[in-house]
Amino acid sequence: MSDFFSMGGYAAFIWPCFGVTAVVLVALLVISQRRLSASRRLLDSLEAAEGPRRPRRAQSAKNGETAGEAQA
Amino acid sequence: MAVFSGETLLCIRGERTVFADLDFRLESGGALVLVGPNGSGKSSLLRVMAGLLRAADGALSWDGEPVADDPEGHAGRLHYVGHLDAVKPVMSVFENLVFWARLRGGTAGAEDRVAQALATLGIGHLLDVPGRYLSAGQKRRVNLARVLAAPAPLWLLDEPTTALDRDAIQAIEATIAHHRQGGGMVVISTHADMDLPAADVLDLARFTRRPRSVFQGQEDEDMDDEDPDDADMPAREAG
Amino acid sequence: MFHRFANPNRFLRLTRPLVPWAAGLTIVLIGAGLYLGLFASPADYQQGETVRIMYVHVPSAWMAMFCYSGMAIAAAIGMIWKHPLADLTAKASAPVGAAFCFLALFTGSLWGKPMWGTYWVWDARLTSMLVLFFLYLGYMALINAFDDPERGIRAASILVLVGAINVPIIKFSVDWWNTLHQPASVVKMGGPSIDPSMLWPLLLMALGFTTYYIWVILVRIHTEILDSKIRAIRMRQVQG
Amino acid sequence: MAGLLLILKRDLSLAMRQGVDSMMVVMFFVLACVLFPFGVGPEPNILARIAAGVIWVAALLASMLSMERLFQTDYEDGSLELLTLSSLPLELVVMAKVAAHWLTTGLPLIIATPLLAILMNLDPQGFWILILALALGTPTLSLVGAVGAALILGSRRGGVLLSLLILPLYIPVLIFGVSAVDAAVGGYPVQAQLLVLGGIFLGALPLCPWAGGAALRQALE
Repeated sequence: MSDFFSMGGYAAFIWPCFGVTAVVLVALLVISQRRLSASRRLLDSLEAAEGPRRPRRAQSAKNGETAGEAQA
Repeated sequence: MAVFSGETLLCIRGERTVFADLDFRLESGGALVLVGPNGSGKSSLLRVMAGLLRAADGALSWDGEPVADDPEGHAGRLHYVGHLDAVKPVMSVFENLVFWARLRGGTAGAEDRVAQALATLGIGHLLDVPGRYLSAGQKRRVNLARVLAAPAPLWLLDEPTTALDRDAIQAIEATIAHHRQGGGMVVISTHADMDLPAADVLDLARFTRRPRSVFQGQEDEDMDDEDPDDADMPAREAG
Repeated sequence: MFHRFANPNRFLRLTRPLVPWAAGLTIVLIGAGLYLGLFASPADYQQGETVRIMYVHVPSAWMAMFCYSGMAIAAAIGMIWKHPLADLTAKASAPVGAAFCFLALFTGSLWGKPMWGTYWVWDARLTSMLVLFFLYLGYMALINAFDDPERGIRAASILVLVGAINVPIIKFSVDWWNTLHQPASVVKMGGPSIDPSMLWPLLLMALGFTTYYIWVILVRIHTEILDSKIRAIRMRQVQG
Repeated sequence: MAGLLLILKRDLSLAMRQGVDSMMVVMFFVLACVLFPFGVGPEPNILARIAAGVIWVAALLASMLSMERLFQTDYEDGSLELLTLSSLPLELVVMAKVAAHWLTTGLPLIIATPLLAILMNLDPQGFWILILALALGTPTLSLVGAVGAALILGSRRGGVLLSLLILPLYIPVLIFGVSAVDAAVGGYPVQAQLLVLGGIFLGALPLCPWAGGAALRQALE
């Protein structure tokens, strides 16, 4: 086992490579994921605050209008 | 008889729909006055008409020909006066104007045209004054003199009367009237009351839309959440 | 016009289920790649154990170039067809590409120490990678330098296209410059006669990095879409 | 074409009136080179060895420093809008401004180069090739820089951002420019390097005004 970790004497070069790669990739992922969660929370709270002012009405009528606009 | 028109214009700035479904039509000798609250898109519409800003949808046409087919030709038949006066501080009024007059109206007779334009607007005495000594109102008049110094059928004037006194406004009214008599057209946005006989008025507040994301709508639905009932909401200035 | 309003909510709905798949595949592929690379593959007869660095270095370098080409293509699509999703793809790819580029440089220099006896050699490949890293940094700096996010994306799209035209020229000139200055003996990384026992972990790692890239850009694109909606609500708030 | 010359003449006369800009660029160029003997020591052979590289790097930085202002003043006072509406293709407007920039900064740099070649103890064999390489390379620097200058209009941090954007793109010009001089000093043929420099210039000549025009258009929207 210690043979494995010493990597034929090159442990000081090989393990940092794998370690830093893992740290960078995981960090980027975690940062991205946290930004997503933060944005989702903010959006949810903003939509909740805005909700009463913007009742969703007549969905079908709006749907027709959208179709016309999208083809324009 | 030239016709300048726009159909179903849609303008999106900074992810915000400034106006939508806007139509206008302007004929030789006509004037179109843009009104509406701050940020309703008066400046944006003028910039769309000038070709500085591309409409997200809809088309402009000149005599039935789409403007988008020949943007440089369109630029050649219009004058745009924006919020900035493009006066170089180190050049004299004359040098400033002669450059634009030559660029737009050809080299021949450019000096005379400039002198005449300055006289028309009552600033002939500023001819050799460097731009940095001019007041805001004088710079504005120099900018308007630029329009006079090279003839073009379409004038797009964005609040041309700011920083101007009553006399100067009257001088501009007179030049606009003269321009229209010669078959020119004017689109003008203004806060001050200007005397423009037989002008059409376009109220931009009618075309504003509620701000919404380019990715509008809720995640669980697949449709536009445009709210027509909110069309009368004043919109924010996009800058 | 059609694209302007082509509803990315469909995109959200279609791609959200992909995220767990991308995540699962990433873990499986990288796990298998690591197992094969660290345990099940032999040491190189010339380079010894250090050859294992290749399993992160080479896929990182591939991904760094892949991301930049992807950004250039996405930027072109965004400019020509005004498709907001293409713009967001370019924007979301930049940090991932920059991270891979950094990793390629870092592992390359750690690989260089036992091979060349020094951490940095102005080898053509490493130098090109360094320039690419600067291109990434410039892109990210430009996209964040404007108050209006749309403005940043438009400017950065032009930059990435100019950069993409320049990359081959830079590559060519760096290669020329490198042969001129005769560097330390260049270690052939990989090579055509690579043993299958090394090829497999390499491929698995490369695939794992690709699914990782898909995973992260999906998360980032979803964030951008939500942020755009937040900005719209903020503007409505300002209007009162 | 007449419009292009008009803009060129106007920019040149503006540069003449303001005057200081060109002078400052040349002074920066000279100063940056003069720092090197203090940094690496005054041994003539060391200086001769690095002369071409130092002069090229300093020229590159000097050209870049002056780049930021290329469109900035016209953007701020509204002239740029009017120039895009002048019925002249925007690409030609960019071309005219680049030409004016090169005449007011690139050319003075080349004129100042002999002085630096002496100070840096450059081998006389490389002298004319250095001038020639600069004459072929600095227009490319102005062209590429113009794209960057158009991209940063209206951004929060102009100057530093500009250097980050365009310095990596300057690398090919630097490599071939220095390599030409080194080859000449070593007595090798320099044709290949000069041809590549010329080729890069010919490639940049249509591409950069086009990209710069696109950048200006989006900056004004």
